Amino acid sequence: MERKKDNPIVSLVSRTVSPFIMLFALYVIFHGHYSPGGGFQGGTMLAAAFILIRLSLGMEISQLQFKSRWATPLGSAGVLIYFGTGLVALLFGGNFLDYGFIPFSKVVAENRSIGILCIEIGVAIAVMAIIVSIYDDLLEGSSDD
Amino acid sequence: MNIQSVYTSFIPLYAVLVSLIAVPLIILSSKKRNLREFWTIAASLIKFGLVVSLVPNALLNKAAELSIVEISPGIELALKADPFGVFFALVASGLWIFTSFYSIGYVRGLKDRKQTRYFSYFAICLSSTIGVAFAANLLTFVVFYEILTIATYPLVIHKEDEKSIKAGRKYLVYTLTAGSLLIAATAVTYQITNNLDFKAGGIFENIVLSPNMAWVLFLLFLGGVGVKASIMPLHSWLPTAMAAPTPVSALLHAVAVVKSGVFGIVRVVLFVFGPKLMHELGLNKILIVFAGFTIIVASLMALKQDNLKRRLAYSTISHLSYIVLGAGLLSSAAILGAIMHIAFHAVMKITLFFCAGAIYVNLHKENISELNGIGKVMPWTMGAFAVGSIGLTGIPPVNGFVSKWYIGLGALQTNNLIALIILIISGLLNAAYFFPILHRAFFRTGEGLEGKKEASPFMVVPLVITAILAVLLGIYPDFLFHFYHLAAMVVTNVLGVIS
Amino acid sequence: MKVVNYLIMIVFCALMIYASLGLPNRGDAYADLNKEKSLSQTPNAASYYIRNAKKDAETENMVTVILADYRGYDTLGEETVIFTAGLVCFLLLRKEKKKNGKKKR
Amino acid sequence: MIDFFLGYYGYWFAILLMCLGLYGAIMKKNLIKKLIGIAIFQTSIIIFFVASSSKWGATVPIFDEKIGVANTAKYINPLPHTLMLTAIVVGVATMGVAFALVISIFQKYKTLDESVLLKRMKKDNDI
Amino acid sequence: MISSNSAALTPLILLFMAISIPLVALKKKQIAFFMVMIATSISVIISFYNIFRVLKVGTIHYHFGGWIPPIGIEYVLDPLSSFICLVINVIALLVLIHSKKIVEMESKIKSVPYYALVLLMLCGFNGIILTGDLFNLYVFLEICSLSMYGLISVGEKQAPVSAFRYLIIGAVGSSFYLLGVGFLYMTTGSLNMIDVRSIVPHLYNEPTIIVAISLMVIGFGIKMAVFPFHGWLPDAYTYAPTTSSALIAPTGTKIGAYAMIRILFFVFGVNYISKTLHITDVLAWLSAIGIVYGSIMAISQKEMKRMLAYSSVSQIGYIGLGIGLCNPMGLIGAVLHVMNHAIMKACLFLVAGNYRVKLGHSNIFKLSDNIRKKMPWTTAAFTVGALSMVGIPPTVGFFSKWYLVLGTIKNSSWVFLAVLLISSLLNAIYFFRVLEKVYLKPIRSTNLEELNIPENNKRDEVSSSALIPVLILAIAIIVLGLLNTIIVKGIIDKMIPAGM
Repeated sequence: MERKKDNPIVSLVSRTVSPFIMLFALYVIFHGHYSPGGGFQGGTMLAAAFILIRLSLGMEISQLQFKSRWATPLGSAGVLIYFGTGLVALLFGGNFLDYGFIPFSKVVAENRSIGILCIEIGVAIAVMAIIVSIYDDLLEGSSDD
Repeated sequence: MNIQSVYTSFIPLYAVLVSLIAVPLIILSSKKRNLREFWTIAASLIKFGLVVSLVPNALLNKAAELSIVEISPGIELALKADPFGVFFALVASGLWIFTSFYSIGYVRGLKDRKQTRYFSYFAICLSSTIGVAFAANLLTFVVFYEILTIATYPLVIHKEDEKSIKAGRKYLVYTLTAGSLLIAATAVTYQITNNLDFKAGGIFENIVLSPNMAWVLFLLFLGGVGVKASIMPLHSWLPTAMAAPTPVSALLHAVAVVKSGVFGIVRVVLFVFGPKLMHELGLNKILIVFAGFTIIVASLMALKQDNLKRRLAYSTISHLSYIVLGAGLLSSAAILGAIMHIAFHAVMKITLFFCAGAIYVNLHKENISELNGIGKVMPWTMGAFAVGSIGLTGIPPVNGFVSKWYIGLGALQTNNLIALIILIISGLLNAAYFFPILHRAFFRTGEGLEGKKEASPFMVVPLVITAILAVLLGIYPDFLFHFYHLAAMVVTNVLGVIS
Repeated sequence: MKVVNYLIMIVFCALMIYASLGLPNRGDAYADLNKEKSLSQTPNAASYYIRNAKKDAETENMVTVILADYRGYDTLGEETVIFTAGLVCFLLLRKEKKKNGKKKR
Repeated sequence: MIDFFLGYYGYWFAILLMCLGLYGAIMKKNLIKKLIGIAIFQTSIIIFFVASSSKWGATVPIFDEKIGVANTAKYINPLPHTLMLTAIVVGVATMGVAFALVISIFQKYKTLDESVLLKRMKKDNDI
Repeated sequence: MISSNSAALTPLILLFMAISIPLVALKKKQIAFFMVMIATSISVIISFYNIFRVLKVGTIHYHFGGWIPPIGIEYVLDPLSSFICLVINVIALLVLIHSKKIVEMESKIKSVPYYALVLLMLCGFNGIILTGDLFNLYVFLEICSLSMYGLISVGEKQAPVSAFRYLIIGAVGSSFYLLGVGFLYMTTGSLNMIDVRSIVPHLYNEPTIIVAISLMVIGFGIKMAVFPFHGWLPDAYTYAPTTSSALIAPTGTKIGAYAMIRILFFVFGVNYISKTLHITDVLAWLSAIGIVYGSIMAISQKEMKRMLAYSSVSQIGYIGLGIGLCNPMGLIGAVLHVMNHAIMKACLFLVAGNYRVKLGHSNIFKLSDNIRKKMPWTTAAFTVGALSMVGIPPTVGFFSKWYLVLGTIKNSSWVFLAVLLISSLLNAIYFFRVLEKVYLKPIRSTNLEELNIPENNKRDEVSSSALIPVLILAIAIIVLGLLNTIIVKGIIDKMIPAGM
């Protein structure tokens, strides 16, 4: 079945909705400390926003928004943020992932809180990028023959 | 039981290693055949010298001992040159010299290919044989025994034709099965005794062993070492292995493989179970029954073989069982005769195989029916053949008589008349399958022998020497290798009486 | 073969239901896994989390704290899992750029 | 009786789902259906865990000033939720890999039916 | 700092390199291989350091995030885990050195994600080995399983299918394990192994515990490919690319064996498992069947890699039997055989790979004696490996067989003894079949390859990077065989669990 590239309603709606999805995703990520939510959920939503654009507007246009070539490196960058947080803790003399040792502030508990935030950001980036890249790869593999 | 003193010495290890060291040299000099064969000869001579240097101490009942590395908690890869080991090592290394000279002549005479592989595996075989001889405990024995199995395989399939490959497969099936049984038996022994060191009088000497367990264990051991010793139900790989070239058959039958089998049996009987236990549980009955059966049946089967080497193979089977019979009789004289028969039968049988090989290389004849009148063509060879066959029949003055005499004496000591009768019958049978050959060779006139001469000196000299050796040992059993003394020493250690 | 599979399934189901009877009553706030201390008097993780999450990390959401701090290593491993999945798709399906270029031309 | 049922129906529900998933994974010949079975199986395990974390009359595991942490029975058990967050992501990753494999199988064999697939594989092996 | 964190470093370094490969090696693909080399060699060094530290100071616990278990996750570094960790890393290093040329030669493999996945798989292995937390074990199990599916699926044409089959079975297996963890957690309320070990004795007669154990055993049985669950193994090993099969065959199944030992003996306790539940007896019987079955199937194969795969099935049976015997000798035999079989299988699979590189195939019936003339060293290594598989002293194969035989006799279970001895004969059959092909000139040249292959007997050995690891492994087979007592006395004796 050939899909209609230029369906104005679909493109309009998806283009309008996707920023709000991203916004809500960011809220979910950063509000994860106080309410259900966190990196995974937010990252998945971000990925959903990107995939919505990919679905509705097709590959070529969505490349302008987010190049699938950069997906995997971005994913590893996200994991590296996580890993790096743990590593910094280790370099400051604690055990691996012991955020209490990272000198963000005086109070250990706050260090932990901020450390958790870094973690969530890393997780969000990684999940977002990798889900998008999986989507792109599946599409690329299944498209032509 | 007189005390056996022990001293540490590296000589046993060197004796094992020298031919292993020769292997890379042989391979490296594979292009220059003279150099290659020089290495073989040198290794054999050095090995023999090392073994001989152990004899005086062994005669004083001092055993050179050396533990190399611990290969399992509590068990070490250890070598120990006790009189029995030295005895066997003497036989093997001494006859290797003749074999290597002879095989030079043989492979050159046949323009054989893959001679490098041939000589190198020969060397490996001999090292593992010496290892078997000097093994100080059962696990070491097993290790060298298995290496010997594998190292012999390329020699058996040396010709690489249909027949020899089939023979090789059969050989592997039999020997590897035996190896597994031996491993099992060793493990059971270790589980029971926590100690595997050979001990004159037996590992089980001071250990109570339930009779059923003992029987099962003994049968396991018998299956393990009995295949190489080719006791009758387990013998059939040996005639098939005749596909191998003649020096290999000589090695198989006279020197290394089957002899390490019987050596193993005697080790098991005297040094693992011990005469006392054997006698109490009547385990030696099994040995006597199997051995007697084998002696008679193998001789009968030898009668109807036309191929010379096959006939010799069957005679080997029956003569190996002489040794087993002697060990089974468990009397001092019988054990003495058995141990001496290891050496004497080796000397005689190697002579016969050399003769067969010489005939094959020279006249390309393998079947007895073709041997008419070759006594005139190859007088030396057939003379030696005559000596060998007379000896195996057990007629003085050749050495076969001596060992047979002692075994018979042992049979009388335990007044086991059946064994005696078996000996006599087999003697007649020996005569029945050897003398027709001599008759054909000397008293009939063959055709197509014009212009044929004696085989190359490389082959004739060794077999003549071995024949002379057989006679000398027959006249004076202690002749320059103290075979008699060593055997007597073993008997003394085991039974504590001088025969 | 099919019958065997069906049998496997039925046996599995029966086994599970039998085993589930040994589980604590669902919603029982005082089952072993919600106790203060375990049967061998070691501290019980769940209760510890509930008590100390706020105190330890200045964060209300206990799940977040456990996820990112107490059991943060699990989360790192899980990141790695999804990263692995991405790499597998990359390895299996993504085409080399040169080939694409050729196709475009 | 009724509270016995109330106490266990959650587990039984999850277990029935498990058997359904296992049925799909083992019996179905179509690869995609197999994957659906696997997915159902993993999801049922997630439900199983989460069901175990509930406590009657407890609230979500988010610190609340009014309740305080004096009585842990007031919050449901947060640990299974955390574990299941991980398990969900693992399931997603497995699905991603599985679909990548399915796509590459389809590229090579042009079928997703196992019996046909086995026939074509056998042809390849014979060559 | 290194010393205080060394327990956790091996997986972390592998993970770090793995996630930084896609970043660094975007432009230059060659970097990937060198990063892999760096990562694996560092991990080997660290695992050596770890094992010596463990032997000096005893068991080491490492708490992630500084939380004391059962609150947090811990790594436990005891003789067992450090030993297996060392073995896995060393084998991986050798195989990866061998992979230098091979991966590029292998058809259209993208080296960057491939090497990243290799490192992730090793990271998963190390994590499984070191972790002391049941759920963490599940996570790392998934890491290494997923990367294994990927590594297998880029092989020949049939590879994705076999990988998919493996995925279905493997996913079911790991879900079973997760389910078992769930049952265990719901009854004990803890996830830490040591903690559970202390709690479980209070609950020994609970049905949930029994079900949890059986679920976990099934899960690891699938990962370990013990007899009824071995279906995925032969295809996966056969169609995978050379490096993958040479990497997964020695290490992958051993992880299952290790986890089995860990769960059965160190979480639930020896006596409960063996005396009360008799799960070990079941395991032993299944393994015995698997030993014979694998050997017989291996005899009937004509593709060398497939033959090796089936022989893996039987060799894993050895390990399972050693575990199932449930006595010290059996366990020594099992753990020693984990090492020995890893070495032997790595050697043999690499040899098969070298044959494929030079001849384009590894079909036993197409081999002939000019291979020996072409690549003598590879063939010599194959001979050593084969003899070791048969169990000829003084190779390593003999000694693991020796300890297993001692174990069977200690339990006076004669059936298993017979199985062990018979299986070594069956091994002899299918390995000597190959050796005859390789060493003897063909009796009658029925196979057409003989006719259209010109007799080019000139030396044509594989490149040194592909040859040296094979030779190292072949030498190790003999040397470790002679020195096995050092390992057994020094390390393995210390890992016998209490009550055995």
